[in-house]
Amino acid sequence: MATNISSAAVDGRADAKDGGVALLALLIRLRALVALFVVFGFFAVLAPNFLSLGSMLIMAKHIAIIAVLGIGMTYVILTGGIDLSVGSIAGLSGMVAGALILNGLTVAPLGWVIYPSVPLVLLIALALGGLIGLANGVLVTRFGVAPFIATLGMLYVARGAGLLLSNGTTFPNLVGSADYGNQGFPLLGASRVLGVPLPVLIVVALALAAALVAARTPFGRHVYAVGGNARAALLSGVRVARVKIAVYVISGICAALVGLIVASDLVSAHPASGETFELSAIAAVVLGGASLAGGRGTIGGTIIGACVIGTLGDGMVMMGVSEFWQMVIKGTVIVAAVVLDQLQGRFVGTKD
Amino acid sequence: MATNISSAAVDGRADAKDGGVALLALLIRLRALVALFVVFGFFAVLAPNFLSLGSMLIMAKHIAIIAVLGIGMTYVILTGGIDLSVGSIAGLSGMVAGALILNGLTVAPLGWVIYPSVPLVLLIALALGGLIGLANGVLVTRFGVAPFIATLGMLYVARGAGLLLSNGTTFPNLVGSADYGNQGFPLLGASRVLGVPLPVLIVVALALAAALVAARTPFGRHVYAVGGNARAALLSGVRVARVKIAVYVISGICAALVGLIVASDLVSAHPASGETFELSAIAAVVLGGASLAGGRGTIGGTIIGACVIGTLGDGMVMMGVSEFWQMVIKGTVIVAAVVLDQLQGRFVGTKD
Amino acid sequence: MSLLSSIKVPLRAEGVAKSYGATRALRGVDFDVVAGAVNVLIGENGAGKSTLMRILAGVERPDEGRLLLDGEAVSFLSVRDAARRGIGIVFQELNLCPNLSVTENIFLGRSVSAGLGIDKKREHDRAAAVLARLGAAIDPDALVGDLRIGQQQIVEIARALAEDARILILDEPTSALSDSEVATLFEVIAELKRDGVGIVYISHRLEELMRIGDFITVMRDGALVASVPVAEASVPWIVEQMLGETGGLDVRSAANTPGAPVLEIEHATVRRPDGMALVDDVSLTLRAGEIVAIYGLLGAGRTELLEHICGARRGEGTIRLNGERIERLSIAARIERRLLLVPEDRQREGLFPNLQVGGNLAMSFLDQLAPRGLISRLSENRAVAAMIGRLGIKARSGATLIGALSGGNQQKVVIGRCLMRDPVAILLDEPSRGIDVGARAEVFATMRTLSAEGLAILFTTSDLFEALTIADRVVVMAAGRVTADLPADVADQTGLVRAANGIPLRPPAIAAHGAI
Amino acid sequence: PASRGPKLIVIVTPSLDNPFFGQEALGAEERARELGYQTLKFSHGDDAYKQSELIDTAIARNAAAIILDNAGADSSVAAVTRAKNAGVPVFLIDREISARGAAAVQIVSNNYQGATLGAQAFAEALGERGTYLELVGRESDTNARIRSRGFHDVLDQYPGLKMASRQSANWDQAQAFAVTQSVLQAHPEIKGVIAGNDTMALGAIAALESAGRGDVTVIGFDGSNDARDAILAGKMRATVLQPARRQARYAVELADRFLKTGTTRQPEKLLMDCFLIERANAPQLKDFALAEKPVSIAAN
Ligand SMILES: Nc1ncnc2c1ncn2[C@@H]1O[C@H](COP(=O)(O)OP(=O)(O)OP(=O)(O)O)[C@@H](O)[C@H]1O
Ligand SMILES: Nc1ncnc2c1ncn2[C@@H]1O[C@H](COP(=O)(O)OP(=O)(O)OP(=O)(O)O)[C@@H](O)[C@H]1O
Ligand SMILES: [Mg+2]
Ligand SMILES: [Mg+2]
Repeated sequence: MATNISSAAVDGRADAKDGGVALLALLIRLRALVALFVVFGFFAVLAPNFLSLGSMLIMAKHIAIIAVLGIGMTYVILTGGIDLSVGSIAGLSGMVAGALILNGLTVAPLGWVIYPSVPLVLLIALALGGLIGLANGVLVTRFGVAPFIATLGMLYVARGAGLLLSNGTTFPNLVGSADYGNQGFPLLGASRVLGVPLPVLIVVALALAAALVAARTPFGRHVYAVGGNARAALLSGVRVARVKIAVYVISGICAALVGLIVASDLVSAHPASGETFELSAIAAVVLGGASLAGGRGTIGGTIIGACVIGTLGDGMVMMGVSEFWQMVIKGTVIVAAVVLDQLQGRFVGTKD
Repeated sequence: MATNISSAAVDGRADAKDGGVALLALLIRLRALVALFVVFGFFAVLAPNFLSLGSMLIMAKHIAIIAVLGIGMTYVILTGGIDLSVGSIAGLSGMVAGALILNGLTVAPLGWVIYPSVPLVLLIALALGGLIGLANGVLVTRFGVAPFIATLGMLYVARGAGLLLSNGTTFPNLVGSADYGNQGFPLLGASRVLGVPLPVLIVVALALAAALVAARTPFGRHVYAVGGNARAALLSGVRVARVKIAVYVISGICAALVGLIVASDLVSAHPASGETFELSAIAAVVLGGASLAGGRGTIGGTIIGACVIGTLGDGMVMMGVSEFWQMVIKGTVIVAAVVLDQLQGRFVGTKD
Repeated sequence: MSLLSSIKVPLRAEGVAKSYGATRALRGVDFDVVAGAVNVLIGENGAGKSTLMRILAGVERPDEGRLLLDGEAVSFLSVRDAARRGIGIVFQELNLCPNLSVTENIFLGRSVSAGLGIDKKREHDRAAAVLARLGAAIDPDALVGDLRIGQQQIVEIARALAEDARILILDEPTSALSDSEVATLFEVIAELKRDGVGIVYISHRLEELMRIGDFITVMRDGALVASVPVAEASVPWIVEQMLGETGGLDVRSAANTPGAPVLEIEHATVRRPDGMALVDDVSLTLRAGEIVAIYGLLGAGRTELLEHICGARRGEGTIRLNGERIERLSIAARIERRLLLVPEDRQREGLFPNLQVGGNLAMSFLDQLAPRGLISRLSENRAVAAMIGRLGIKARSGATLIGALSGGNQQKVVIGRCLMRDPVAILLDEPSRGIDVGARAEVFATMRTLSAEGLAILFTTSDLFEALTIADRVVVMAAGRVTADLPADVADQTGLVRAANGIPLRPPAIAAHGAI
Repeated sequence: PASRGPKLIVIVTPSLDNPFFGQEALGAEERARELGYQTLKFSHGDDAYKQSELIDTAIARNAAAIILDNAGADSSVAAVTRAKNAGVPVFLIDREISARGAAAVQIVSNNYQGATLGAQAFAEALGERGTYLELVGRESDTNARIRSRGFHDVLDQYPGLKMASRQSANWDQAQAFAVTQSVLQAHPEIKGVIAGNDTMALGAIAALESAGRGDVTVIGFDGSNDARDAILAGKMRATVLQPARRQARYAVELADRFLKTGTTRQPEKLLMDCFLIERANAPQLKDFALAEKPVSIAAN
């Protein structure tokens, strides 16, 4: 606990009038941005066509995936939790959407099959994500299971469920059919508004809303309080269990959204999709300056973290870096960014 | 912090003179054992040939792998850390052994190639595991990187390094050659002493030593103290940083040992081997009653946890449970065991 | 005291300065630790006492100045280093491992070894001996996490004693101890003195200091303002040195006429899971404008009672707030009805280390600040600034880090958080723990003002004097039961002490109040 | 050890969530049941150690035979040998191992030959010139490398063909989608994508479609139903069929013969050639088998 007091100040929500603190906050924010600029500049010079509009838009879409997961994960990590199940939830949500579009819903006693419209399909999949998040939250709060374990278990369960849904096969060609009135699923990933891909717009809106909620609402403040000192939060009238449950629900919904975007992009749903997404999401949150101990971090930071990871991945692919080196570099960058964060904290010196 | 106080009593190190505490300790120990008996009994009835000697020995070998990883992981988790890199370290250690046996060591300036003998190969691979653990430990202590992140980065780096070592290919047929005097590597996994596989004997010896160190030496006590309250430990003169570094080194060496056993078993080294080992190891530790918050857990518990996971995995395979259901069941068992632990803790009631 | 010529100063700080960021915690302090004497250090919250001690004990290194051990300049690398040279310390905040046993905590970092392993038997026996010396009935095998704060504090002291230190620093060792435990501790201190141990003793309890001190050093704002033999000091003098003016506690002038019952507790019982009652059938009425003190010894069940009233601990019986039954409501719902608790342990239960002073203050008040869903920064800043002013919290602004405040000011922040909510009834668990006389006077003055405005206040204290001067009514608890409940002006000290030891006191006044 | 009831055949394949291996497992299971065996299906996820554990378990369960699509030519030898020594014959399908005499039979898809077929079609479709992207499977898998080698042994002979990028997408559709998108940006001049399996090819197709690039030739490998549909829809040029189902069924038949007569009456190594599936023959493709066409088997 003692160790995260210091830089905690700079959680960016800082209404810091205080000169020193504001500067510090700025510096730490800059750290993530500087990392982004370095990575970005590097590829701008070395990767062909990196700076073209098309490539920016594509990258934005890849970043959007990580960012959406990261937004949900930020809330969870702010409360001092972690959500390892997001990748599996994403996979399952895509599978559910696929099953609904291809096979519809069977109303058991009558044997009728109903084909829900695409908006309804999306809603069902998102609700399912929220439900799994709810299960995570209940395990963590009511049953006192450590978040790592609860969501690790859910990682297996959700993945297994996704596989069982199709007996392991892919749901292909999710274009829907005019007969059933369930066309349009591919639009989620593919459509553009004013030339900007829809997923990018979604993530921008989501990020703004999430940042506002975190910084300016009682709920947001409660999230920070729970991460800072859960017992004190409880005694201050924060409904700690509800807050914790809520963050897992949010994370589950974000993960489900990602699953839908991925399935829509591919126009098919594969049960193994989303594996290791959790690692990218956690990495983005941590690169964005959050502390895994809880109580410190911002949505803005996470977005920058997602940008670093997304840019790094795409840039290396565009440069043609071998997979093996990609792994080594990714690992190094994650650690290096956090080391920098720590060193900077120590240098500025509120640390003991 | 407050939450892990209670059942901490039952960390098994308890020289509990107190009747109540002793009974409680017994009960909680029994919980893990009961789970084991249930799982075991279940498969004994339902899985054909489950009780044959051959099947027991094979299961013991599978359990040994999880147990060795679990022993190192227990120390790490006792200090409140986590080691996600063990799978990658295992993979890398096998690859290094493979490279040494097949290609030897090239002494750069002279172009000589030296083929180390098998014991030396093993030593080098174990030392490398220890070194990677050292790097983890230094990142965690000197650079203040959260264990999750430090070892996550190492997961990528070590995996990438393993792949780079052979450019992604397998090192085949590691029988060594009489010319080079480096025969005998397969014996590590395959030989038997009095009918018991060597890896099983190794794990028994290792577990006894590790349990003794944890319970009866100053170092062991320091490990518990660091996990219980690192600041208090520091102020009591415990060299917290050294203790933390030591546990990651131990974990790295255990992981490397596993990598060697696996490579020896397969008589070849595959760069992708060991993936997701970390999850099994963590699950074993947690099933054994350890708290991820640190300060609570025992080697004995971990061994039982490893038995549960190993038995469950092998039993389901022998019963022919579909792989998809295996996932769901595995996830459920992990969570259920921890829920039980929590409920029991609440029932026995030192909890608030 | 012997003659000045025979004074031995084994440890001396010279011109020690230390800054945390912009905060200058110490500004060139000289401090002598006299052997075979109790060197008392006193000063307001945030005066720099603990900082100086941390430097003496090797936890931190000074920015300027030096330490002289037996006349030789030294620089301690770590606590361990300082301990090796005979300097022991009991920190202000508890530093124990909750998952280890009492014995293990006492010998943490310096195990008694037998071969490669630990000699558990010898450790156990030595721990038992030290605990016995402190007169504590604590099982050496008990888990520290299962002990009450007071018992934990005794374990801390036992740990320092077990070390055979030449110099023993005690930073507010008695803040959670009962009077009898304090008395035992003082006997031990006297023994140590006879053995030539130099003791540094920090406390906010002035009477205590006058009783055991040999030399008194007063600090203010990181500087030393006076250092004299105790014979030359008096309580008013010390207070004047500390604050620059007199600011003690004056006895309450006139009792308010209590209003309507606000909080009515009937047959409250809180049990441990094994069925033992921690709070045993307590009935209590708290009226508007009334201040009630719950006095008792350690382990009397006061904390549990307050936690039960505020909803943090389940129990039996009924609780009414302004006539409404609230015993089934959550903490949050009770806070919405403006019943709040200031917990005993501010570090563990009170503060958000990741938030600034403002964030800490506003936590229970957020709904009011966000009438339309979004928190209004303007109203928040205004409310925070007002509360900082009202309680005299020493923070530059609401944006100051909470960790940069001294213990006493942190305590005020926790109290301020409750006051922000404009409570009808407030429960304070040991509100004066670890705060200086000035701050204590401010806190109690605030309590009086609030009660005059109609607020009902229930607070616990282990200080009889405090109970009698502040409260309108004193309730005494022993072993979970109420053993006395009477107006402060009719209470006599001996009777209360007897009640605290479990001998019921039933003056006619109780019937008059009709509380039981 | 004699066991009551029907004998057990254990079928071990790399994964059950890839249609190719799924059909393989199904084919073997179906045939084994027809022949009166009990079956168990497992997957090793290309993890040699998991495979080794599964084989141990099969031995412990007194399996009569093991049908195995192995996890690596080198790293599977020990486990297969162990099974053999324990009296459980192993019948390899799809992939070979690097030792002779351990398995009862190795019915191997001629991945190299298949890759050259695909590469040939690819070169022709591109008119022997242009730049292309190669999507490689998991680089640590033997098959990923064999296929890549087959591709290059053909493609590298054409001076007009230039590889713009070679990236691994780990056999995964979503990764192939993202990688293709990125590479398209770096190398918009790309005229073709040649992929190590159908799943990655389909990911590439999705990326090409979203970029509005209908002009890019895509070649896959495996011959899945999804690939067939893509070929019929004109999105994919061709794929290479490995007769997964047929192969698996044949392996079970040989196992049956071996168990009854003590010999398979076949050489150990049987190479099964792959077929090119293009628009013309795509309609006949179903579940990794071409209707009304005999499967040619060549002894090696
Ligand atoms: N780790 C720290 N970081 C920043 N400021 C600190 C730190 N520790 C102490 N300070 C500041 O140094 C000053 C002296 O604090 P110190 O704890 O020594 O006071 P104290 O005299 O012990 O007060 P109290 O009686 O409340 O315990 C205070 O202004 C405090 O805010
Ligand atoms: N964790 C625990 N396990 C066992 N007994 C406990 C525990 N905590 C408290 N008790 C017992 O409960 C009773 C009440 O303790 P409590 O700490 O509430 O007293 P208190 O009056 O609040 O004392 P304090 O002055 O320390 O606040 C005591 O008899 C104590 O021994
Ligand atoms: Mg202090
Ligand atoms: Mg109390």
